[in-house]
Amino acid sequence: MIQEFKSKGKNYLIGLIWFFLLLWPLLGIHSDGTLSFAKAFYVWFYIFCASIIVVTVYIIHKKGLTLPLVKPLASATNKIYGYAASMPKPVLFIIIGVIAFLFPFFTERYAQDTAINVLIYICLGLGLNIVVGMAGLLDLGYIAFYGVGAYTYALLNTLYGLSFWLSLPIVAIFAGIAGCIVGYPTLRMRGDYLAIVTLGFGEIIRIIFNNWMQLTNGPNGILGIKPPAALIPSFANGFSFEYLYLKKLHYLYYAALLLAVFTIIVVSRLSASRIGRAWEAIREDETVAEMTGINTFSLKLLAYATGAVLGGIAGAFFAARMRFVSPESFTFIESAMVLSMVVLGGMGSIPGIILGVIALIALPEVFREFELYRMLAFGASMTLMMLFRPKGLIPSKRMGVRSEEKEE
Amino acid sequence: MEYFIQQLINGLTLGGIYALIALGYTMVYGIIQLINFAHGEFFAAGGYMGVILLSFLSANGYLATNPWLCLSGSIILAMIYCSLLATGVEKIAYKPLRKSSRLSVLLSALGMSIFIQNGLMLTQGVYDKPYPSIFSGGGFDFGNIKISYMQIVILLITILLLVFLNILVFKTRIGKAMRATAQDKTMSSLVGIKSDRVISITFIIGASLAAAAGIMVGMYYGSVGYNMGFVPGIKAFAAAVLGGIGNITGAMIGGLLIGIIEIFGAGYISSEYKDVFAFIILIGVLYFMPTGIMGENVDDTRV
Amino acid sequence: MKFKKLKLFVLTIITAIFISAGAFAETLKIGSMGPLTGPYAADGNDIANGVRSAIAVIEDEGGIEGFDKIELFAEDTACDPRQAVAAANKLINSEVIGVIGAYCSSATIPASEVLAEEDIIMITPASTNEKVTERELKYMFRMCGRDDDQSKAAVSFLKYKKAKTVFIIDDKTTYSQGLAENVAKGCEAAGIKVILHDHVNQGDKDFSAVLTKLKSKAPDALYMSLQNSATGSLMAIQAKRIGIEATILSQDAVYHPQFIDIAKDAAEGIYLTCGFMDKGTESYKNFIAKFQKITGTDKSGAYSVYAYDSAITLLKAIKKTGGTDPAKIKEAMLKMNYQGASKNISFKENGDSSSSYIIFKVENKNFKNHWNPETGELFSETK
Amino acid sequence: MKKPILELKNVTSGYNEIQVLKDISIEVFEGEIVTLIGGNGAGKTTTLMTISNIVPATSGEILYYGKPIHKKPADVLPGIGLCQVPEGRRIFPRLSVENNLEMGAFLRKDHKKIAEDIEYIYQLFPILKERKKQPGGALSGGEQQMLAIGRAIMGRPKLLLLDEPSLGLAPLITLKIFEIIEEINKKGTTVLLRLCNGNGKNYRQRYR
Repeated sequence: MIQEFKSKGKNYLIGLIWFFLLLWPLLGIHSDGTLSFAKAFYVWFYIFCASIIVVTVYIIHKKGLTLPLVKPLASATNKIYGYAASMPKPVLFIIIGVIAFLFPFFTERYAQDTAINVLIYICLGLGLNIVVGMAGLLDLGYIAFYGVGAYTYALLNTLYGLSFWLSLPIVAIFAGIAGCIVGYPTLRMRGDYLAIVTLGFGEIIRIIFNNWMQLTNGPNGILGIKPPAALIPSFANGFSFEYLYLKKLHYLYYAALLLAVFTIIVVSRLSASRIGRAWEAIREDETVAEMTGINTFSLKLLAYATGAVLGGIAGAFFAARMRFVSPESFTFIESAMVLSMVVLGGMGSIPGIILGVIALIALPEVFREFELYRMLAFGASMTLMMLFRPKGLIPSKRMGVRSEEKEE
Repeated sequence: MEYFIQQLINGLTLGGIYALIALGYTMVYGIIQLINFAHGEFFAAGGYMGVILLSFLSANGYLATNPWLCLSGSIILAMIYCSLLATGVEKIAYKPLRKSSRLSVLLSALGMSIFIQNGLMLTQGVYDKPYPSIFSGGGFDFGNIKISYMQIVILLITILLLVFLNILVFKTRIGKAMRATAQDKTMSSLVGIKSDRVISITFIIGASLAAAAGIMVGMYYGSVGYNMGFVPGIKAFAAAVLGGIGNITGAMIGGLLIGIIEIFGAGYISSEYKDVFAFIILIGVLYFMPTGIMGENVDDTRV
Repeated sequence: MKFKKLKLFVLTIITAIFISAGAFAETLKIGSMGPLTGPYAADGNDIANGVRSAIAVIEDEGGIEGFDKIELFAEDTACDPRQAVAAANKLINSEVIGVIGAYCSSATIPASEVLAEEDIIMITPASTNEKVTERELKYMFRMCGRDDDQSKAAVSFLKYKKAKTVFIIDDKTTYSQGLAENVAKGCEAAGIKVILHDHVNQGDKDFSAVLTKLKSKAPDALYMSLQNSATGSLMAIQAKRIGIEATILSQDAVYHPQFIDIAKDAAEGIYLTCGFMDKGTESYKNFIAKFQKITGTDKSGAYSVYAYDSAITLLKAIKKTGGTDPAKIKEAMLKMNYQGASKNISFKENGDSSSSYIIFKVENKNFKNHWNPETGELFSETK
Repeated sequence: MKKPILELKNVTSGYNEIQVLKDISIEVFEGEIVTLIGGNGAGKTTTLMTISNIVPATSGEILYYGKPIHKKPADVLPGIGLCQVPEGRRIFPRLSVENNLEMGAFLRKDHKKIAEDIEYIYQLFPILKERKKQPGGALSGGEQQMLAIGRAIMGRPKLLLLDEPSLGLAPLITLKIFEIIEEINKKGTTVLLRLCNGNGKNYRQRYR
């Protein structure tokens, strides 16, 4: 125990010295030819204190001294988990559904806005999950389909005046075609070759959005997109339905909720189906899957297309909500964010991905207070979360160990 | 014709820069099959260290009296700095995840990339930093064709590094250990290779290369910015894949190719679509040669 | 008589209560938006610092009656429409009266739609795209000039320089491309031949290909329309290295001290269009003093001055109306006509302010007033 | 009494939550050939991996020449004469045959002797000499097995752990490989051999 502590302490000390060595040149060497230590030391000291506190808490926790504090909390959460687990699934869904339904009634617009973002990203995350989590194809350009969806709706709406709900099937077709176009040449590739090719496709589509002036209006984006409309019951003159554009945030929230629920149902049905099992077989071992009679070619293409359709629908809603699209929303970092949500939440697991989305959308919003430190904290917490939960927050139960990863 | 040659020189220079970054990228990839997103950030950190040290020296007047000594000293210090940074990042963010799925490491790398980039921004400010200008000027004129000294230096250094790395990997003891570790970590520890140390050394070499590249690029373009690592990082990744990831010569060829395609695409067709040309060629090459131009070193592993 | 005195007494007390109640309750909240992270973080921070300087100046002057404190909520848009909308919603939630921002036109436009729903005044210090004010939003103002005005100044300068051919490069942002297109149109109309209108991408560092192309066409002038001053300096350095002799004209986004810091010798002799700023005025001196106090440098970009003026205008209007009713504030702003730090400030009905573009020239590592398109005359050396 | 060269005392180990070895004890004396046999999944491979500390022992002691080695990292063991030919051969597929052999002597510094040893291996397995420039991955299964054994011998082991050297090989080659194991053993290397049931029947007697 003491031995272990000694080596840990040594590592910790080395870590602190290492950190100072990295920090000082950045803060202490000035271009006017002077050296200073105060500022670097000051920053370092802050981090030193913070880390001491964290480490102490960690040690105390490890030794079990926090048990009296943690125990009631843990037992309480366990109880809740127990209740939730013992409850029949429909009841659980109804409770979550009711909470989701009532959400706009007791929140302000900022929370609603964030909630809409969360719902859009749930659609995106679940769509990407089909490609990455279920079929095991690393896709770094997923946001392209989101963009295709957004632009398709934007153009249909602004040029032909098609309404949101009518556009959705067309959006789905276009996104599906885009998925096949991206999917087809990549099917021969594996692993990181696939990664760079999908990344390349993502960039190509963004550059086309940015440069095809006649169609997309380039960097200026497309303005004046109509939000989704709905028949709202109105009681003003007796009872009638009123055709209304959903401009108010809470109406939009319900539309987003509808899409998210739709996506969740699609994905959960898919994962329970033959196709879902075939995808998972491809993920675990493509060669064996092929030998058992799975048509890997068309199924991989199907995975791309399905993922793209879901992404495209999310994109159409994004365009309808923003009432404005421009290529800047579809950069590589967005793809990386969606991928992070999927991996962080737990590949292949629907509740996991929902949690992952909430975590990654909420984090930057929480850190918004820190302004400049926001992205710094975001990057650090991304790494930390991976270190502590490498399989994701809620790992999928059906994720096997790949043969090639077993022993190393 | 003059136009063609000038564009070719431009392309070779840009390609040389990509190749410089891609060399480190591909080495790290080769050994632990990790797309090290933070590599671009090591490159930026190297560029910043160059600015910090050179402007410090120039303010003290050393730069004017002893330019070459100052430059080489700065490059060495920046290399050491980036090595420190890289080993630390490796120990903190990659090593604990060695047994997890490769996507977790990928995310961890992405997190580190965001962290370092913003760390640089916070400590060094959001403005680009200018390099002292004494190295960037000068060049040869052949009629209308201009070749600056920096362009020659970049190409020379890339070729030198390529030779040096090939010797290192294929002829030396550590190189053999690297290759063995890359192929089979368990077995290599059964024959007595300390694979953790080999991986650290690979990171150090990769980061030193990135640091040198950062200073080169800083001097060539005249400035460094905190977000300078991201785009070249992706291009270098593309270059490494194009050449056959894990293959050192391949990375060099891939880098040069991407640079030349970009420049010719911009020079002859249209500059706003130049990245499209680069990526289309990449996709096309990979479609017909799914393991890159130089092939080799593909483990049949997926996500 | 006695009754009257009593009445007066009661009235005084009531008034006193009202005034004191007003004095103690309120913090005046204003917001700023701009890219605090990402490639345009430099300009975003300039905007936030400009607003901070304005608040400091107003507070030094005794603040605003009815409010003890002016608080700034600086939000990050990262130049991304989605984040801009989120930031706008956050500002709405913080109950700000007005917002200074945003920087990129592509962030300003969606954010302004959200803010407009809640009748929050928005003054953009930097988005020059015509669409910003052409959508007839009620509370949308613009402090900087418009793309079309700036391009007019640019074209008349090219005419003055007797350029026959011009090569245009833009970096494909709403701002730079809009401007470049206006210049191209203006040039055609003025009989200057546009040899090629080429584009580069945001974040590019290597322009050797397009500059080589330019050199082979040997135009009289290069119009360099870029959103980022650092990109501008990279292009200037490479243009010099490759031996381009054309007159180089750029615009206000490049008007930033770091352009000269980085480009050094290569910046010499480059022309820029930018709003005329009389650095001798009292307001500018006020601004720069505060700016230096806050940031530790007196090198301010073009947008911090506009942001400063926007904030001052907003705060002055609030002071004048004594309340937070947006309609009244708008009215007060439309009536305003005073000498700001950047220019003489007065708003048109659609929310645009005047443009006062002149040509600057980089000389001896400084931006010098060079030529006035209004009068067609050179500025004298003393200015 | 002679001291055992390798001694496992109540060793427990396993992968993550799955405990594979429970309280096993083994003694191996110098000059012996000891065979581990057992059914599928009995933990033979895990035993060898635990001795080499690829799979760490969770409790118990492993003594080598009387000194505990279960805390030492795997990569120092070849340096003190404990080499393993693991299950599935694990040739470095993209290194040449010769490089593979050199890797076996990674911790040795005596270049002259290494060259001699390589020649010795080529004598044992002439086929390897013919293919010395080819990458390891291009060899057939039997050749790879020879290469794996040869690589382990390059470390000049005092104790050689062999994991199923005959798996999937033609009977003739198997015979040849066991002859060579015998020869190495006579030269003073102790061998701990792991066999599957079926093969074990044929050879157990001979090597007892």
